[in-house]
Amino acid sequence: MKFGVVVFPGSNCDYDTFHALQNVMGLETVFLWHKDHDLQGVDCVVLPGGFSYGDYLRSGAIARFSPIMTEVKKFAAAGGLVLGICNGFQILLEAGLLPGAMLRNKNLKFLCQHVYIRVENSRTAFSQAARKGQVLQIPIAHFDGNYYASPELLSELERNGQVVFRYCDEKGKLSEEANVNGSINSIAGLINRQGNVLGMMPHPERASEKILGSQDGKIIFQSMINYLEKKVGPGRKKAVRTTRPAISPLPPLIGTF
Amino acid sequence: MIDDKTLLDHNLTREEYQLIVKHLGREPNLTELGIFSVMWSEHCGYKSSRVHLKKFPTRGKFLIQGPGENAGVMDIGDDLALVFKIESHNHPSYLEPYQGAATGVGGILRDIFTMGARPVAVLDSLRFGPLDDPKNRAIMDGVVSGISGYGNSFGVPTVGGEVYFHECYSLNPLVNVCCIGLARKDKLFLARAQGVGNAVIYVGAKTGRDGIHGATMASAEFGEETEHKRPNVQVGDPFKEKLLLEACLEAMAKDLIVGIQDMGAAGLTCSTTEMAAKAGTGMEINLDLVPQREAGMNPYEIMLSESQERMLIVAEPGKVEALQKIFSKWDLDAVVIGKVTADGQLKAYFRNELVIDIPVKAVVDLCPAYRRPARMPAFINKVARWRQPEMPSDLNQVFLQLVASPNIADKEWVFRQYDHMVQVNTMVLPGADAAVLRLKGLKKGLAMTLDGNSLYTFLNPRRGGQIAVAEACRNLACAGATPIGVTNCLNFGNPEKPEIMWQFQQAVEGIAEACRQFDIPVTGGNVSFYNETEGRPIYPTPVLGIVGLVDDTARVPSAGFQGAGETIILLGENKEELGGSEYLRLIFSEEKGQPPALNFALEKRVQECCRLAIQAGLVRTAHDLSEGGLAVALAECSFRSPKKIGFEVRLNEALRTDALLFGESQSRIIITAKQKDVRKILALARKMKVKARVIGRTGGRRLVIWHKKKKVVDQPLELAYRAWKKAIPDYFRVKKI
Amino acid sequence: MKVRILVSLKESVLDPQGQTVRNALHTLGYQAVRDVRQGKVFEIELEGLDRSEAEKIVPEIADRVLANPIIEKFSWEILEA
Amino acid sequence: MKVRILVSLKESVLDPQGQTVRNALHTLGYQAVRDVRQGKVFEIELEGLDRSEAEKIVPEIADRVLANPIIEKFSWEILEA
Ligand SMILES: Nc1ncnc2c1ncn2[C@@H]1O[C@H](COP(=O)(O)OP(=O)(O)O)[C@@H](O)[C@H]1O
Ligand SMILES: [Mg+2]
Repeated sequence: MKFGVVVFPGSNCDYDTFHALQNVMGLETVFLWHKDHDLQGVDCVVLPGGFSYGDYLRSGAIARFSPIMTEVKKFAAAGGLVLGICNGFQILLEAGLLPGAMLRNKNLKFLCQHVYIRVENSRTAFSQAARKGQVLQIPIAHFDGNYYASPELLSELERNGQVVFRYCDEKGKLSEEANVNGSINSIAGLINRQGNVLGMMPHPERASEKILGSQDGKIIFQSMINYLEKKVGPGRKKAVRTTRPAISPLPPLIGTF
Repeated sequence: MIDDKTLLDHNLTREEYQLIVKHLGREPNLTELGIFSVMWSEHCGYKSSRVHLKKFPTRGKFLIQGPGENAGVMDIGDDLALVFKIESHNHPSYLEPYQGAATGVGGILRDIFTMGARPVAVLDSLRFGPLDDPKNRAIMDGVVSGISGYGNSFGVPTVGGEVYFHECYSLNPLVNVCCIGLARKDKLFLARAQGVGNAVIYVGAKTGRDGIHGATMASAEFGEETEHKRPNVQVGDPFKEKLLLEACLEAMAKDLIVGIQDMGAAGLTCSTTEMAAKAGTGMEINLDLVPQREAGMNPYEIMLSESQERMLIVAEPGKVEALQKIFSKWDLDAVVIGKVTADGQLKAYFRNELVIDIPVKAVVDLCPAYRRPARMPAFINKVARWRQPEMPSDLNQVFLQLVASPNIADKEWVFRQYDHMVQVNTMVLPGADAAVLRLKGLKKGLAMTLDGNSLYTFLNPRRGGQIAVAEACRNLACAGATPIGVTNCLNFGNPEKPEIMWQFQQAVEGIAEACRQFDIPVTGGNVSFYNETEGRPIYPTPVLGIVGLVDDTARVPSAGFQGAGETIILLGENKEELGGSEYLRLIFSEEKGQPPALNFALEKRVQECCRLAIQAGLVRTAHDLSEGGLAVALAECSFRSPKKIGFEVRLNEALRTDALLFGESQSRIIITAKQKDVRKILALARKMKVKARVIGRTGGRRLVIWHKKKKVVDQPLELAYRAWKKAIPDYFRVKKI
Repeated sequence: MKVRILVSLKESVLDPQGQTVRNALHTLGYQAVRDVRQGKVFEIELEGLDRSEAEKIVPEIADRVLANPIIEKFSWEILEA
Repeated sequence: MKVRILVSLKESVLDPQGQTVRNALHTLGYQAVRDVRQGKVFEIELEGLDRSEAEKIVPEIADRVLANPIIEKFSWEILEA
């Protein structure tokens, strides 16, 4: 089982995500360069957070035209697993792989903080290790995370169970206060109709180690592993579970591969 | 011919001009004059401060690189080097708060990665006028957005800092930004143009007419037209900077670089002359080859432009192609604009004409240094004489007022706008005394803090300087960290005034003495003079940035109470010291008296005691006492407790109650421990000759302090918490109409 | 050739930025301001195109790249031929 | 009354957004695009003002609130009287 983390110019959670997948979850992980057309045979593509192209124009608006996105679209159409985190979610929206759009946070400020999200649908490839209604503590860090969908789209999303995560309080209650960025129906994470592409604003890679204050993010990665183990079978491409990889405090050179 | 007006516009004196003529052996042309004027400016040449900065201790056991390079470097073991430095961007932030602050961040980031380090943390020290004035709010809003806009996009976490409000900053806000980077010890890069014949390569953004030395323009050759074309504030491009970082680090890792320097203040001028001067070489460049954003730029403009996101690289000719490949992969320009020469001259050609021919040594090393006259201001004695005010009858109410003072209140409105978690290393988030980063794969971690108290420095600049160092070290001690290195930003008024010079000299001596006492070297810093508007200077404001090492990140205590029923222990001694306190300022509008006394020996013992107790795994919570004193420190531990835990504390000192609650005596820390560890902590303190005693317990939903059997503070936690939490955001609440 | 493209949020989408500006203007005493909508403007220099080519390409750029049709609408004009 | 105010960076000031958009358009094959400058547009509804009052107040608002004259310039027009 192999994971790929896409590096766009301006991605800045690429190594964080790589670290969580490889060093914490023990998965074979590679970087995928935005100018390439090669997905290196990965079983899952992760679009990481950051500011691709500076978030100029609109968040994710320019990255969607990258060569690698042509391949990601094909991969997704063929049922491949795609996770977009934060800026990755914004790119998925702009690329049309997920419906809807992002607006500025309701208070017109960048927001970086721990939030709680409630698992609304625990039958997806990204949430099956959680219980329905389970509350996860995972941080957000974004300027444009105020999810918008037209009324028609919204009722369709709700009807289909495509809303996977919602902002809530510690106890799982929804409120205007807990919905920090103003997203419609408190939507924090959304899956496509086919169930293989998920976008979420919170950063699971920032909540995957005890020392960082929460490990709830691992539930998302674990769900994906469980799903892929069933799908590609542990036999075909085994998860490379290295025992304690040598971790350097300095990231490797990103973009040289 | 250079006339008086031109010299004045270039901020040069006749004497300085004669010196230039002497070094050149002829009259400079206007471009050459411009070069001397920026390099000999206060900002680049440290004319007024140099003789005093020499007093700082600059040696230490972990030191790799002291002052003189783009940033200081400490050895932190495991083949790692810590690179750090602080910079001010005060004036631009007043003119254009967003871009001024943003480019301040951009500049300090480049200082760090030009040395081969990846920036891993930013801290910011901010000072504004009072928030009831909408102009001050607009400045603060813009500055914070600017820091957030640049740092977040670049991908460096902004993990800590300080915010302080005072009338003296209304027309002169302070924006000091400190960056910390991490490098391999054997992969550090210096700003040296070594190797005659090596290529000089320009990389990064194109050059425009940005920020060309404001005062240097009005001469015959530059008409009105060009004049207003030149913006004094640059616009930053964090996206480009991120690409520049990755490209530079990649080229460094592949050993394609001999020397490198960022183009900060004075741009191409500073980078070419300094790199050559430090290597004892010269440089020859062709200005026509410099990538330009605008048409028709002249040599003066090209050399003095302060366009952002640019670097100058010296590389062996055989490696140029590989280097260019890396930069083009990251969609950046990398253009050979010249070569390293042996003659010690900077020669620049423009349209086939030699337009600059000056000795780099004269520009860089022969800038005059002044020992400016210093005189104690008359107000110093006046403010020292004061009478203690009568104690207010309702200290419970005063307590509420104090926690809601913007200087003490929660700063989350600020740091929530900063991505403080990117890079997944921040284990102690903003809101504690010091930020702590884990180092992936290692047991140890890094702690860092910025501190300065300008009211103390105003009342007594020497002691203000000392306390700034002591407090920063104390904040590190509360994280269990040992301080290892210092950077500092000295924000003062006009040094040509003897009173300002006196403040500066006193503060520097205070800082120097404290650094010697704590045995930590000053590795660099920044001096920002002329912080005055309409003749009114700011309070003297030294800001200290100190980094420390944490042995074991698993033992770092929390800044808030972790559990109910824990024992609260006070390390250090309460004294009757109200001078210079926030209490006096806020409640009585008095900025008087002497700042609290500082006994270095005691301070060091208290810090060491705290550190040892933490390292022994005995401490659950640690917080030092600073503005607002004991009562506020206790309250902060409750406010920062994720579970919202109150406390009950009993005090018996024979002191005025207000001094006991709100006095700011130094060398005090509160810690909490589980009952079973209390005796061990008290024994440790006894051994270290530190006064320590149990003053109360955590728990409940109220904040309660008894003094001699009388309840002097008793507030519902929720109420006090809201007052503290909402003080700053309430000023920014959008009024619905 | 110089063209100008204006991109703004659709009427049906809330514009908190515009509202904030309006509130700020009210606070400053500009009570006459009833509503503010904030958008983006792009001024684009085109080279080597004639008018009819520009009339084809400009809305295409606006639709494909500059505006997100889910939330935004655009308009454009030729400033200089 | 409806007015439109355009705010953009002065000519000589770097416009990273505009440059990035231009580069993106090039990559997409729009080679004719020589330059892009990105700015802000404000559409403001004014109430109870006559034309001459508006002509006084609008540039004042633009100068005081909407633009920072250090790096930005503005222009305005009346869309509907
Ligand atoms: N400008 C800022 N940027 C980031 N964090 C800040 C800033 N100002 C304050 N903070 C955070 O808020 C906390 C409280 O600040 P302060 O009351 O000055 O702390 P202390 O008195 O312990 O130094 C600090 O931990 C600091 O990290
Ligand atoms: Mg402190």
